[in-house]
Amino acid sequence: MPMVLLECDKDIPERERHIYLKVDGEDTRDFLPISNAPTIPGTLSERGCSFCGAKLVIGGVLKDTIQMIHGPIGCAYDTWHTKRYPTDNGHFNLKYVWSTDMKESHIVFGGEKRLEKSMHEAFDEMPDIKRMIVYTTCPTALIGDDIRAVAKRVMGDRPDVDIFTCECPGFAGVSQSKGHHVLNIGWVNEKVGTVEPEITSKYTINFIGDYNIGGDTQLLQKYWDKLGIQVIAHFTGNANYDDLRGMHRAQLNVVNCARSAGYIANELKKRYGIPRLDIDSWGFNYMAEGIRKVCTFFGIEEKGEALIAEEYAKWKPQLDWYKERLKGTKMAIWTGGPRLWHWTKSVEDDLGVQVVAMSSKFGHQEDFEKVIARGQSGTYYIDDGNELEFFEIIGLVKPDVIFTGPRVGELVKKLHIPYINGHAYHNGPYMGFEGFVNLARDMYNAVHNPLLTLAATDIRGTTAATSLEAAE
Amino acid sequence: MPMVLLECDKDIPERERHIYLKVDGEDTRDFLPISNAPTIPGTLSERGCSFCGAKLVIGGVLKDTIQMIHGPIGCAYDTWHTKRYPTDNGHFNLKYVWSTDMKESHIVFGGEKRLEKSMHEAFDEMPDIKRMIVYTTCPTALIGDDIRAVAKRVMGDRPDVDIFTCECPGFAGVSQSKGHHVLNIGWVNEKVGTVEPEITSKYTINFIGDYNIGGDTQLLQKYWDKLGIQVIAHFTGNANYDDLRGMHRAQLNVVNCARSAGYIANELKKRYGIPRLDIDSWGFNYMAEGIRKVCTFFGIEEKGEALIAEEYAKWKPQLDWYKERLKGTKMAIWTGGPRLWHWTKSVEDDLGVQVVAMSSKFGHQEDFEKVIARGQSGTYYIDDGNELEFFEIIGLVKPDVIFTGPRVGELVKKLHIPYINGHAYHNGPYMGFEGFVNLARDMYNAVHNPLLTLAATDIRGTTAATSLEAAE
Amino acid sequence: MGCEITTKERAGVINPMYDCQPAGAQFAGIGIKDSIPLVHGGQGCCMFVRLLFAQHFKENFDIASTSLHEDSAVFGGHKRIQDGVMVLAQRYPDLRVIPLITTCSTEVIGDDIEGNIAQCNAALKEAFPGRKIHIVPVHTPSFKGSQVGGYSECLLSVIKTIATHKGAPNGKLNLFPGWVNPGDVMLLKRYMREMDVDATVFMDTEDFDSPMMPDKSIHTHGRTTVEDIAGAANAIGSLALARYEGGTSAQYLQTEFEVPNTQLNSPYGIANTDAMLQAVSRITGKPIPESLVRERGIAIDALQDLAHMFFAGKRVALFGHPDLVIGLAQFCLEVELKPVLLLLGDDNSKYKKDPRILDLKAKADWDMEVVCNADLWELEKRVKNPDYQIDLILGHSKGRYVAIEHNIPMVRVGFPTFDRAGLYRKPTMGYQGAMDLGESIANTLFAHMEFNKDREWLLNTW
Amino acid sequence: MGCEITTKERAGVINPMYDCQPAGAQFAGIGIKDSIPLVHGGQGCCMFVRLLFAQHFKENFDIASTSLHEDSAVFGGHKRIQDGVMVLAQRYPDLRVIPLITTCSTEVIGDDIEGNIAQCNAALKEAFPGRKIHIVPVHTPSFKGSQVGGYSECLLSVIKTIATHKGAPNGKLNLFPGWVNPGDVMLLKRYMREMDVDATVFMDTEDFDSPMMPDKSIHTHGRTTVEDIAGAANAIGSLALARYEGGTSAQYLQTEFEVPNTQLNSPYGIANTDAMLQAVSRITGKPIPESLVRERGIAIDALQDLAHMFFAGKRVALFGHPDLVIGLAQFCLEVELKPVLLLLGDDNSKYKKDPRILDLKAKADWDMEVVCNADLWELEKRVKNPDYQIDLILGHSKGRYVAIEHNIPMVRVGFPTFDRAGLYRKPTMGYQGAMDLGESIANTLFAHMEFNKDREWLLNTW
Repeated sequence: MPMVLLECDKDIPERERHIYLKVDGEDTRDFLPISNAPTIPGTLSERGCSFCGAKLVIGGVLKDTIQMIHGPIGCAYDTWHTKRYPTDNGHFNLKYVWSTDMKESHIVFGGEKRLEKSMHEAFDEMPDIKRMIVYTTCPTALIGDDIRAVAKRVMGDRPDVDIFTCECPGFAGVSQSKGHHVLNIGWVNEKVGTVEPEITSKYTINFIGDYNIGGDTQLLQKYWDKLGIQVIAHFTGNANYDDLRGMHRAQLNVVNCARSAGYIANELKKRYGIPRLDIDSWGFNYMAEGIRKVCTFFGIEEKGEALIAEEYAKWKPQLDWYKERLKGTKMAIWTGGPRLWHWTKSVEDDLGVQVVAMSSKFGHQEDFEKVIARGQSGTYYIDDGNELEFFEIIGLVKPDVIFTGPRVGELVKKLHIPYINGHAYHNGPYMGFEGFVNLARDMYNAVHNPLLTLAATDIRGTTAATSLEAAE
Repeated sequence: MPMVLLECDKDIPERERHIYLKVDGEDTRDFLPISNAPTIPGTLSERGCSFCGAKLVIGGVLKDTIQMIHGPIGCAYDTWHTKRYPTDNGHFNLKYVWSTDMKESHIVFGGEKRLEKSMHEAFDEMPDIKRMIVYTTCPTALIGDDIRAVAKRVMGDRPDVDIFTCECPGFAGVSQSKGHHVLNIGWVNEKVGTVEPEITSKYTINFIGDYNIGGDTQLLQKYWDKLGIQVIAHFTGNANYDDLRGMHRAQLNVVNCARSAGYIANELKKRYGIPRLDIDSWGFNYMAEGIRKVCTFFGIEEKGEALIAEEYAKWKPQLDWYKERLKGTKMAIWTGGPRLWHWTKSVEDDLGVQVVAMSSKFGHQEDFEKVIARGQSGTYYIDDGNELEFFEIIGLVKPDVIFTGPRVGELVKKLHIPYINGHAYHNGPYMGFEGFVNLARDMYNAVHNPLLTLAATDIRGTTAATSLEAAE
Repeated sequence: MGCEITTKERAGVINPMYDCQPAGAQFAGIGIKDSIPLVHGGQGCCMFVRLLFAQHFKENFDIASTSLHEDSAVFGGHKRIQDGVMVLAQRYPDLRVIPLITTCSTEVIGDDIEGNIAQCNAALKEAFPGRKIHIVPVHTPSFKGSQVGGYSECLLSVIKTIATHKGAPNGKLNLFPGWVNPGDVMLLKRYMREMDVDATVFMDTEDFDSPMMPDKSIHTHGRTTVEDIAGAANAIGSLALARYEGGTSAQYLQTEFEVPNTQLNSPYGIANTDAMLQAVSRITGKPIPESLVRERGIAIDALQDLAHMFFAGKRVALFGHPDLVIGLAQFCLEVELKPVLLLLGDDNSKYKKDPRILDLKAKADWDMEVVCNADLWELEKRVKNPDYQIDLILGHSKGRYVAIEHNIPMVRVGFPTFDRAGLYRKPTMGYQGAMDLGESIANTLFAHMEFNKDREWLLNTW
Repeated sequence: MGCEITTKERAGVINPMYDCQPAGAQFAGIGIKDSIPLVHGGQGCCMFVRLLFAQHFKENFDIASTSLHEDSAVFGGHKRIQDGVMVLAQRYPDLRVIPLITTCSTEVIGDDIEGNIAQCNAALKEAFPGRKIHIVPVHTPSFKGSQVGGYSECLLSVIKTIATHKGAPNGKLNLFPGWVNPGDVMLLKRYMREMDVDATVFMDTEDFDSPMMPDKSIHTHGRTTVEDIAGAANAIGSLALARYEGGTSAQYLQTEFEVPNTQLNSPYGIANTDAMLQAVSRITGKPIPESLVRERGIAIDALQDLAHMFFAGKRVALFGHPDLVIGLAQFCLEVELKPVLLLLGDDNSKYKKDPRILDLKAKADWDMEVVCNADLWELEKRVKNPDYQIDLILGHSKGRYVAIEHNIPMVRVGFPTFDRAGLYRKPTMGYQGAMDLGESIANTLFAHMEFNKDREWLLNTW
C-alpha cells in the first residue's frame, strides 16, 4: 500500500492521496502524491498564503525597494522579522515594512487615495529610496482597489521613481506558491527589458531562485567572481530592483529554486531565448556539477575545475570529519518543496545521512517527481502535512533530526528531536562547499547534544544515567 | 555640654573627647575634638590603613606607573576596583594591580628575591611601562625586607626604569593619614628635582592634593588652560610619574587637599622656596576666590575675572535652579577629613544646604579647627565616628542626605536616608563651577526620590499614601 | 515643559507597533485549555501569527485555519467553517472550545458567523452526542483597531459564550491581567497564593513556558478551563488590571452577573502594585502578608541603588501595548527615569482621555510627548533628532533596529521579545517585576557604557 | 587536542583572582546570626573586605577590627584582642559569636590566639554572667592559600567551636553549598522545601539580599544560628556541595560525630543537580517531587533553544572560585559550549588531582588548558593571543577590563560581581540557575552581535 492512510487521518480519508511510502522498484509512474491542492480546513496545515509567497519570499528580498502593502496592518506586521536574508547595504530589506493601514472607512469608500498618500509619504520619508513594489491583500482585492492605476499616477508625479505592482491577495491559490507565480510573471511582463545593464564580462548569467538566505548569494558570488562570470541579476538575493530589470541581457539563466522562480526562467527563454540551466547549489557533488555545467556552457571548464579543486582542498576534509560522525543519521525534511529534492541525495552522498520522511508545503507534481526519483525507498513523501500526521510519521520513522521551521522545531523538541531551520538555516549560508560544511556542522551540533540525553532521563528512576556523584 | 558622650558610648567614655556639638559663641579655643588618635578596638570605625593612604589615595593615581605591592595577595586585591580616578590614557591605573603574592616560605626566608623577580616580570610583561612604585605591607615590614635595596638593584639592571619605594605598612600610624605623610615626604626626598620639566608658560604651578576623582583634574585643567597657566605637576590626578619629579620648577604650589598633600607643599616651600597657596575647589564662591588668588599671584587678574564671569554665566542659573529646590536640606558629611571644611560652607552659601553632622576618618587637629570655624552651631563634629554613633547621631539630627562611602550609604539607606558618594562622587566631577552643579544635581536627585516615600509606606496600613486606584 | 498628546500625521505606516485584531484574538484563544482557535480567513492570517507566538515563546501553539481560497471569496466561506469545525472535532477528541475568529476578508465577504455556528452546533450534537464544544464567535476584522482590541474582543466573547448564567457564589476572584507574559501570570498567581486568595486568571498562560519531559508529553497550552470561565459569573469580584485588554470582560460580568468590578492601574511599579494588593485585601478581607511586604522592601532597596545614581534624568522612549507603556511610564517616575516619549500604536481614541495619561500630563514638569496611532518610524525619527536625546528605549523587539542603528540602549519588554532569551518567563508586574526590570535597565546601561567606553570606570565601585 | 594542566610561571601576580584568607574567613563569619567577626590586624584588613562585600551585595556588613598599630607589632596585640572583644560584647547586647580572625601581621607577630580567647572567655563570664558568646579562633595568615581556604577554615573552626557534642538526632540534613550567592542559598532551600526535607544551610545568607522596611529595621545578616551550628552534629547527614569551600567541615562532622558525609559535584548544570537531588532522596527517603521534574524540563527546554544554534563550538574562558569554575565547565559541556581555558587562582595543589578536572581531561577532544595559581594577566595574555579565539568569558567583575578592552562578551558570575545589578539574588546552581545562566550567556552574546553588527539579523527570527 504505497499510498498511506494514517491513523490520524481516518476521518479525512482524502489525505491518503497525499502521502506516499516509497517501495523498492516503484517510481512516479506508479504513484505520485496529489499536490498543490486546497488544504482541508481545520487540519493544522503548515501553509502560508500567496501574498507571503510574493512579498516575503521574493519581492521583500530586494535591498533598495519599498514594499508597500496595501491592506490592514497585519499583512505588513506579519511579514517582517521572519526572514534571514541579509544584504550588503545594512539590511534595509529586513528593517522596514510599509502598510497603508487600511481601516473600515477605506473598505467602505475605497482605499486608493489612502494608498496614493502612503506611497508619497514613504518616498518623502526615505528620500534615498526610489523603487517600490505595491502589493494588494485580501480586502483591497475584494473591494477592487486599482493599485496599477495608483502606481501609474505616483510615477507620473515622481519621474525618478519606479513602481511595480503585485496583485496577489492571500486567498489566491492554495499556498504561497501562487504568489511566486504571480510575481514572476508580473515582473517579466512589466519590468524586464526596461533597464539596460552594464556588461562587464563576456560571460553573463542571471542566478535565479536564490534569496541570499544566511548569505547564500554572497557566498556563491565569490565563485562567480573567481570564474569571471558576471551575474546580471540575482533573482532576488541581495539584489537591487533595477538589476532585475536587465535580466534580458544575460546569456544564461542558472536556476536554483525551480519552484519559486522557474516561471521567470521559462519566460526569459520564451521571450528572449535565454537558455535555462537548472543546478543544485547545496552539497559538494551537486555544487561541483553545477559549476561544471555553467563552465561548460561558457567553455571555461578549466577555470571550473580549478575552482572545484581549490574548494575541495579547503572544505572536503571538514566535510569528511562530519560525515564520519553523521553517517546513518536519520533526517526528516519538512519545508516548502524544492529543498526536499535538493537535499535528499546530497546529504546521503556527502554526509551518509538517510532522509526518512519529507513533507512539502507547496510543492507541485514536478517537485514530487524529482524528490521521489532522488529519494530512498522506505521514505515517506508527504504533501501539505499537518500536525497530527507529523506526530504519527515521527513515531513511524523516528528521525534523529528534522529540517523545518522554528515553530515546528519547538514542537518536535518536546519529542526530544532537534531541528535545524530548513528555511532560514541555523548558522548559514548552507549553499556551496563552505555552506554545506556549515550545514553538516549544524546537523552535528543538533544531533550530538547532551541535552537530548538529559531530557530523556527521568531523575525519579532508580537507574538514572545522570547520577554523576563524584568519586572520593 | 559641648563635648558629647553618646548613649551608645557609655562603655567607652573616652569617646566623649572625640564628639563636639557646636554652640553659638563657642570656637576651637574652647573645644576641639581629639583626633588622629588610635581607634578603640571593636568599635566598627570607618578607618582604613596607612598602606592604603599611600597606595590607593596618592601613588595609585599615577597613570604610567606600576604599583608593586610587596606582600600577601589581599593588599593588592583590596586596593583595586575601589576608586574612581580616570585618566586620559585609558585608565591604566584602574585596570591593573601588582603583587609579589608573598607566601609562608618568603615570610620565613625573606621576600626580597621574590620582590626582585616580580619587579622584573612586571616590566617584562608591560614593556611600555618604565616607572614603578614599590610598597611594603605589614608582613614584609615585620620581617624587614629591604625594598630600597631591591629597587636599586633593579634600576641597576634596567637603566631605563625609575622606581620609588614607599615603606608604609598597614599598621603604621592610626589611619590612612600616615600613608599620605610617608609618601609625600619620601617623594620630595627622593624624586623631586630629578627631572627638569619643559617650561611652556611664564606662569607655572603645581596643583597639589587633587586626585582627578570623577574627572576633577581634567575639569580644572580647562581653567588653567584658559588662564594660560602651566601645571607642571598635578599631585597626583591624571599625572605621570615624571611630572612629579619636576615639581621643584613651579612658581607656586596651589593646594587643594591640605591633609593628604600639605606635607609636600611645605617641603617644597622649605627646600625650593615655592610659595604655598591653599584654595578650595568645590563651590562657586570658593572656586572663584581660588582663581582670583592664583591670578593675583601672577598679576593676571583680568583673565581670572573673565573666566569667572564666563563660568558664572554658563553655570550659575543651573546652580540657582537647584538651590531653589535644595535650600533647607539637612546634610551630613562622613568622609576622610578635609571635605568637611571644603564643603560645609560652600553647600550653605551656594545651595542653602545645612550641614548638621560631620565625621572625619583621619582629620587632624587643624582639620577640626577649620571645619568648626566654617561650620554651623547645632552641628556635630565627630572624629573617627563608628557605626553605633552614626545611628545615634542620625536620630538626633535627622539628615536628609549623607555624603559618605558606598558601604555606609547602603547602611543608612535602610533608614530611608539617601547617600551621595562623598569619596568618589555619584556622577562627578564635583570640583569647579560645572562640578558643583553636578554635586547639586546629584543631591537633588538623591533627596527628591519617590522611592524614599514609598519605602516609608506600610502597605498594610489603612491610610497608605500609595493607594492610587484609578478613577473610573 | 509639559506634555503634548499628538497623533501620527501620516496615513501610512512604516514599521507597525501592533499586529491586527485577529492576532490578538488568537492570543486570547490559546489561553483556554482544550481550545484550538479556528481562523476564518487566508492561511497566512493564522500561520504568521503562530510563527509570531513561536518567536516570542519559543513554543508551538495549535491554531487552525479555514484556508479561505478564491471560491469562498465568491461564494462565501460557510462550508469551510463547517468543515473546519468538524475536522477539528473529529481529530482532537479533547477539544472543548473553538474560538471562531474572523478576518478582514471574511468580514468583507460578510459570512454569517452566528448562523454558521448554529449549524455547526447542530451537526456536532448529532455527530458527538454527549460532548459539548463551545464555538465562540469572534468578530475581528483586521481593518479595525489592532491586536489590543482583538485580544479584548475574543476574551469578552469567550466569557459571553461560556459564562452564561449565575450559579452559587464560588468565593473566587477574577483577575484580568491583560495580554501579559507567563512570568506575570505566575507572579500574580503567587501573590494571590501568598494572600491566601483563590483567584482565576483570565487567561492563565503559565504553561506557555513549558518543559521537555522524559515521557515526551506536551504541556504547551492555556490553563484556564471551561469551568473557570463559566465560574467567572459566580466570583466575589473582578480585578481589571488592564484597561484595554480585558477590562470590557470584567465590566460585562458586573453588568450581567453583578460581579463587582474594580478597574485598577496595571500593576507596574511599586505604587500600582500596592494599590492592587490593597484592592485584593479590601475585596477578600485577607491581609497583605509579611512575605509581600518583605518582597516590596527588597525591590525598593534594589531600585534605590540605581535610581539617583544611574537613572535620574535619563530620557526614556516607551512603545508597545497601551497599558504596558502607560504603566511603565508610571514606574519610570518612581525610579527617576524621565519618560519623554510614549508611543501608542493604534487609533483607539480613548487613550487621549486615559486618566493615567492625564495624570502624567498633570505631573510633567519636563518635556513629554504622547503619540497616538504611532508607528516605529515615529520613534526612529525622534531618535535621530538630537533635540530628543533619547537615552533609553523600552519596547518590544520589533523596534530593535532603531536601537541597534542609533546605538541607544534598549530593554526589551512587552510582546514580542524574540531577540532575547527567556523574557516571557520574567515578570514585569509586581514588586519583583519592577525590581527585575529596573535591574535589566541598569545592566543594559552598564553594558552600553562598557561597549562605548563611556565612563565604564564608574562601575569599578558603586 | 586534549587538556593541559599548567601553573602560572611568574612569581608575582598581576590582577589577582582571589583575595587573601582573612577575607574568606570574614565571609563565613558574617553568615552566622548575631555574629560580628573581629579581624586581628591592621584596619585595612577588614575595611576593604567590608567594602568588597558592599560592592557585591550592595549591603553593609558589620565586621570589627582590633586596629593593630605599631605598638602591637612590637609588644603583641593581646590587649587589643581583649579590648575588642569586650567593647563588642558591651555595645552589642545580642552578640553571640565572635570569629576572631588572624591576618598576616598578627600571625607573623605570633599572638597567642587560643590563650587570649581563654582570657576573654573568663572576662566575659565575669562581666556578663548568664550570657554565652562563642569566640571562634580562626587562623588565616594572608600568606597562605586564599579567600577560598579562608572561608573553609573559618567554617570549620566555627563548627569545631560550637558543635561540640552529639545530641539527639534532629532529622535534619546539613548542606554545605560553599561560598555562593543568596540566590543559590534560596534555591537550595526551596529545593529542600519542595522535597519536604528539613535542611540547614551553612551558611544561610538569604538575608544578604535585604529590604528597606517601613519601620527602618535592618535585616542584613546571616540566618544560621548558634543552635543550627550546634545541631550540625545531630543531623542525619551532610551534603558537601563544594569540595574546597566547606568540604572539610562536612568531613569533620563525619569523623567526629559520625554524621555521614556525601561529597558531591557542585550542582551547576543539569546532571550535577540531578545527582544532588538523587543524593538527598537517597539519604532522606523522600521522593523527588513533580515540581522539580517540571522545573528541570523547563530548564532543558530553554537551554535546548540555545545550545546547538548559538552555543555550539563557542570557546569559553572561565575564572573564579575553583568549585564554580569546574562546575561551570561541566555545565558548558551540557550546552555545547567549549571550555578552553579554566583559571584557578591559588596554589592549592589539590586542584590538579580533582576528579572533576580529571574527568574533563578524559573527555576533552578539543584543546583545553587549566592554569593553576593563575592571575587575570594569564587571562588577558590569552585573550590577546589569536590562537585562543576566546568567544566568551565567564567570571567575576575583577576581570571586567579584559572583556571591555578586547571586546569579548563576558557574563558575570561568582564573586564579586559589582559591575552588574542584582546578580547576588540570582541562582546559578540548580536547574533554574543553569537556565538563567544559559539565558544570560545568550543575551550577552546577542547584545554583542548587535553592538558589533555581527549577524544581528539572525535574531530577527529564531
